[in-house]
Amino acid sequence: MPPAFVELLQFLLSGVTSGAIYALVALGFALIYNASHVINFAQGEFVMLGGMVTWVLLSQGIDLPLAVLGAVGLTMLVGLLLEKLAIEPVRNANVVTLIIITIGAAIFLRGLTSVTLGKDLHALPAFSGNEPLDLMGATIMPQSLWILGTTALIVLLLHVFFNYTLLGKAILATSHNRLAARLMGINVNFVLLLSFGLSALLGAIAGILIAPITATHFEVGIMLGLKGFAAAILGGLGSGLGAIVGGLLLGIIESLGAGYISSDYKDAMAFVVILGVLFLMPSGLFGKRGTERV
Amino acid sequence: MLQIEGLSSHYGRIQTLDGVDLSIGEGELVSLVGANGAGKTTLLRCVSGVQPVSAGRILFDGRDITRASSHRRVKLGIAQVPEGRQMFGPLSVEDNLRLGAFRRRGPKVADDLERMYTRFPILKEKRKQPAGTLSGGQQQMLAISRALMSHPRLLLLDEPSMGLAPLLVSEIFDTIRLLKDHGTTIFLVEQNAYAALGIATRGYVLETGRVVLADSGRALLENERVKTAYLGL
Amino acid sequence: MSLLRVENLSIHFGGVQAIQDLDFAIDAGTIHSIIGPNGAGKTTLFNLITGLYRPSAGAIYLDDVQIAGKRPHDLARMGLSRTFQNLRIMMNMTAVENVMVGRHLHLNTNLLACMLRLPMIVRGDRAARKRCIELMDMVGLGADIDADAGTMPYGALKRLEIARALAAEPRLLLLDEPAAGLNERETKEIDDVIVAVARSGVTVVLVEHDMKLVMGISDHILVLDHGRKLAQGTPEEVRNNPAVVAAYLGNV
Amino acid sequence: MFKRMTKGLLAATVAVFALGGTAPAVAQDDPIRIGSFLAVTGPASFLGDPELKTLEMYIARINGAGGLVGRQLELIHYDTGGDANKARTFAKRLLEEDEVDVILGGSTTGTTMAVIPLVERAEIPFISFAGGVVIIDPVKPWVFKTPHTDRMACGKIFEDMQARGISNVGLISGTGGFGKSMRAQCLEVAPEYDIEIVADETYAPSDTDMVAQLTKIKNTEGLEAVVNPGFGQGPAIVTKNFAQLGFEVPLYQSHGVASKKFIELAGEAAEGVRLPAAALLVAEKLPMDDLQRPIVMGYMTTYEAEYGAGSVSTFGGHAYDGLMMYKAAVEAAGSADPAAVREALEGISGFIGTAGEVNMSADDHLGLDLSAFRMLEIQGGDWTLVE
Amino acid sequence: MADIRPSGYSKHRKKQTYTRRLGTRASPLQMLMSERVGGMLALLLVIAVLPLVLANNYQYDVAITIGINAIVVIGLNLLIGYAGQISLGHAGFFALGAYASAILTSRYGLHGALAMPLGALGVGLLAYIMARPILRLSGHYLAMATLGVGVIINIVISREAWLTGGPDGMYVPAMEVWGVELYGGQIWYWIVAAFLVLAIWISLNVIDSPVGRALRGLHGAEVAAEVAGVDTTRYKVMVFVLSAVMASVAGSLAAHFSEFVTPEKASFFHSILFVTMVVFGGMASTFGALVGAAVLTVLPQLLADFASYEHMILGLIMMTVMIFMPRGLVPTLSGLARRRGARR
Repeated sequence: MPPAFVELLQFLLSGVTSGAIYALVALGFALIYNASHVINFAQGEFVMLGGMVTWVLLSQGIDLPLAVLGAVGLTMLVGLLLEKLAIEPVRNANVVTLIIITIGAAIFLRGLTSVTLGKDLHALPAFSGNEPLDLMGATIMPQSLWILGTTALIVLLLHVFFNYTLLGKAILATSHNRLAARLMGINVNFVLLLSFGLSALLGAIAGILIAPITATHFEVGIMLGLKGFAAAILGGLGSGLGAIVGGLLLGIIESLGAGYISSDYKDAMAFVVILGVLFLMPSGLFGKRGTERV
Repeated sequence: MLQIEGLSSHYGRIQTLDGVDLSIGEGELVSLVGANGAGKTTLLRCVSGVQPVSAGRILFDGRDITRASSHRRVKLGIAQVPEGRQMFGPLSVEDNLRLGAFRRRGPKVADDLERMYTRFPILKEKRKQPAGTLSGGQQQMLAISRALMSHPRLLLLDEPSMGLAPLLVSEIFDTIRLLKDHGTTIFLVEQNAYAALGIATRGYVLETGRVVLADSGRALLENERVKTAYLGL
Repeated sequence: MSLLRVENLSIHFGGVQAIQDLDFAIDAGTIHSIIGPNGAGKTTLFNLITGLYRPSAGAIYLDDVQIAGKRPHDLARMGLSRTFQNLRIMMNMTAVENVMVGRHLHLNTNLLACMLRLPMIVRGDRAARKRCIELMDMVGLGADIDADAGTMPYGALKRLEIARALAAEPRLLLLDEPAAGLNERETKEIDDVIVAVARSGVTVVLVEHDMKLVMGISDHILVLDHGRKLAQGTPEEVRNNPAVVAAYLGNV
Repeated sequence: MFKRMTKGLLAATVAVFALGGTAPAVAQDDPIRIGSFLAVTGPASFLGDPELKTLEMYIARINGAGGLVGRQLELIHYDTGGDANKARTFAKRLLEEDEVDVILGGSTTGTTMAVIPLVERAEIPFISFAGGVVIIDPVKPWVFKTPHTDRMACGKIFEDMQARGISNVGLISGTGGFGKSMRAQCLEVAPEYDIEIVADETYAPSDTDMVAQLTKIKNTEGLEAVVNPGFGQGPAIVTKNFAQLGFEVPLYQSHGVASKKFIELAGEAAEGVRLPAAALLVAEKLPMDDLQRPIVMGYMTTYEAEYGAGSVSTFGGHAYDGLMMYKAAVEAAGSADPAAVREALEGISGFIGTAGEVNMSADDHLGLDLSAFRMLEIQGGDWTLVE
Repeated sequence: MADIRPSGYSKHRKKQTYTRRLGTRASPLQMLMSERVGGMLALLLVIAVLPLVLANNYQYDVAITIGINAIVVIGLNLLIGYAGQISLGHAGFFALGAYASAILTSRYGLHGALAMPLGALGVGLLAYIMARPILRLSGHYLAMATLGVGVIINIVISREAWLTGGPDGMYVPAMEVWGVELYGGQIWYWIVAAFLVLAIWISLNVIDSPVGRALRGLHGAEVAAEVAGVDTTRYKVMVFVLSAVMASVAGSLAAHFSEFVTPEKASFFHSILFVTMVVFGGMASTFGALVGAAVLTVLPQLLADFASYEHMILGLIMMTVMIFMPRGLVPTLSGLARRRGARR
């Protein structure tokens, strides 16, 4: 293999791994946005909770699978509470108000975690060891395969859920036409609750998957949340496909940018690309173009 | 079956209904006619529970449902075909129908699906297509079928003829008549006064949020005042 | 010469043909009504004329100047003004301020001057306010001048929109269902306002469902159905046209 | 309208009023006020957290033992979250409102630098716990610091490289204050040790993957070693990515990761990594006759007794050194008078702290030399001394 | 909200509004009740009295920070509250102003009084160039784009250490005017107060002018404003630039006052803090912006003693205020007061 190719492959592999995490977070954004037209800036905190709670449970001597289950469950509970207590009472508030509320929730959750679980960094053990695997000269960690595999599985499950179950379709229906959904007897509040639960689940899983690579900390959610939001916007708000493509694209752009252009501006590159895309396509890559009714 | 007493409702700052009294008996087809903006759609939405009521009561089978949630009312047997069809555009025709039966479970749903397809073969043909790609008339048929999927005891129809070509309009009205003959209680809101009153057992005329006339369908058809309300004659 | 002329106008949204091959002309100084059943394309036509939509085909002439595709604020400068079927009131402002927004084109909008509140701004605003109050008096809102728009009743807001549209001193005024949702007395008041406006020399185009109003004040009526012209003529002609009766009341 | 305005302004006024306290009257039996501002939250919380714990713990012990020159100590602490602007405001508050006798704190170079003009104006001694050499170079009369500088860390690393015959070095540094500053120092001192920097990459503090940067470094011709200045999660990820990519050259970390936490985070990948650090990390492995041994063993056992085994870090040690130096200076001066204490601080010599032997002077407000640094290597999940 | 009255309701108020109808001359009492006159007088009074209670430099510091934040928030309020366009990146403009002052004075030896307008000019230009493509966006897309701009500015500032000092920040030389070094709370208190008064005065002027009505109009009903002849794009750009310039000036003030700047000034969190101040104090309320800035500047100081709970409490306050007073503090309270007054 020519070294240039191996290098490129290595960049792509690393980009796709980060991208998969961004995609999971972005899917969480998309889910909630679809059901409620709320951008949940606390999505990053779900990611943080997933990692932190898993670590706490592990440190209590609980087995990894159980710990993961516990962390996901607790994070979902937080998601449901957030919807019930902070979003449902102000369902029809304007965009700015909702943004402030979810940012307030994020700051609150971060504060709560630092007070209860401490401010230390914590490592989670990799699920299947630390022996790097060779792929045509490039290397990839087993944990990255876990990330890619789980993300693919989740995407598949979501696809099945939304395309082959009545409940999934009810969520889609609610996002397309809330009035008609209510007339069909769909409980819109329940759909909202469900979407928060689901996206908390996605966030928690993302947080657990990435913790063995990056370590977890009460503030890891900030940047991951921001990147996830960026990915969701890049793909076009509310589009599941857009979230996945946006996430992967973001990861790859960062990795290639750091590799070929400048590592100093790795973080900035993603935002530059997003601005460019928005200037050309004001509703993202796969977003719905709305025409205002007069 | 449905009893509305002194119903008032506001849409934003507009009072759209002002003390409406109205009743519908089991097996009846009641038409509500009136000019655009008279409050017909608001009235139907109040019955379905998607529009808040500011005063008055709605009784269904003698039970007060004024404050019941919309999904509870669907479960009780009230279904609505909303104005403008309100398709789940990107979802397939079949998904739209299945969502109509959201409050029901079990194998019977599949039978109902078949029944709808027999009634409207065109829907079967296009079952996999997104509902948004259907023509206006097809969407109207889908909207009616979707509402029927919940096995309603009371079917609310809001402007089913709106924006449709004359040929399709008569087809829709044939369907409505058929439904009535099968024993479904129907509350029909229409601009097309002649057609609506022609098939109705009884009718009401709504003007700026108030019921101004109530009579049998026939009698209203011959009432000059109906014509005045429409054409300003 | 007609003030407004529409030729072969068409627009479609996705697959739906909302307006098809429409031709008509409006003479200056008249009241012209456009009627038709729900979904006939009346509001779409207004949106095309005022530049909110871009036509798929055809042309719109104002004084023989092609205006299709121009931005709404440019059209406003050319003398076009309108109201909306669903109220477009600035609920965050007072009544008179709403009308003063309508006066925008005739005011000094230099940012620096406004920031420093130069005397000419104060003078201009004072004159504008005076004119706007006159207009509000004219539509019967003389008592609501400094009321918050958000607290005014629906009927008053309908009139407020007309005052705002008039504040621009238009040559052509398009009114989209000015009487919708009004009771009989209020409709009568609007009726008087429209006639007064027309008498002051402004050409009025009206979309309206209230036939009493339409038949009473129109010089000319255009009937649309499914985006096409169904009929046109004087109120008498239209009323006796069987196609129109059928479109409205349905076939017996 | 008017009512609304007055109400609003009144609310603002009241809020400001609420801040006002009465100026404290100073009496001889009043406690000595020790002001502190640390990054207890934020990305540098792993510095501020043990620092604060150390201060609280030892101030309580000193008070328990009868205090300092007959007076009790009172700690007034504010959390900066690592934000220099907050640090400045809090420092002002410490100086102007709390009227402290000394300031111990400043977890990061940025927060420390922001405060320096204030303490210089207020003429209150300030002992910083941050690493940047800019803090004490040039010397400012009222500013002292306890940890080794980043310049010394570079020197120590390059010294070790020289000994191993390494000259072509790749640099991957965090873009946070610490990484950025140490990178600059390393670039500056490299020629003194005949070291050439052949690759120079960076990563953001919140970056989750440095494979791209490391791949580029790996493909650099003639690479013989990699140095990673930085702190927090970054170095742990670098270390893991480094192992993943199968580098065949040694990896050097900085004193910024000198805590057990780093080994925990990096796991097996940390094997063989070298870094310069204070003796504290290898307290038990120090020779019995090492002068520092009793000090660092004492601090370690005390800290770990309170916060659990393996919890000790060199960062808490910086705070310990600062507090103990202040104690020594007050005792030497016989009072907490700022000017006298400053004199005493400048005169400290032969003081043994967790960082090493301190010999202050008028033109050296750090007082440490390279010998105080130990080169460590991670083996079997623990620190070992490189002879 | 259901504020419905019969159409003739307003007749009885005829008398009350009559005196103001033609708006020719207002009586002294009415002028005192107005926002521009009464509000400004009250503000000046507070500014004049406040030094009597400020006990030390630290308290001056807090008061000055309130003033600086308030200038940003008043500008941002023109954009968010009045024109209805969100920005999650205004800390970027604030930081650019601060760094422009820092760099121009320390590296190029310019006088601070010159650096500030130069910085503002540069920021204004940048905002002008970006405004058109950005303001075509709406809702969350606009939020994302402005957020992106802020993040990029933040990254550039912290990376280009040769110019900005990097993440550790840089010193700003003290400003000198006629040989006097501007240092200390007292001097800066008056400087910032002057700028604050100017900012409020400009804001009140703009709001109550053809430009301000155009801005409020496009917020209230964009299509209607457009149809009335308002070139909405132009006005959105205009208010975006104006608010960016105000942020830049405030940034310059902050730089000279604190004599130290860090990239933190451009952080996402800082942007959010500004937006929170707008919403907390009350959208479309100039004095609300001032109150929002005051409360949210003082709050962290009050919470400093509960440092570890600070974030929990701040988050909780943000949520509860937005849930229970979605219109913000000042409009909600004044609404309450008015209703109580009316009942009497």
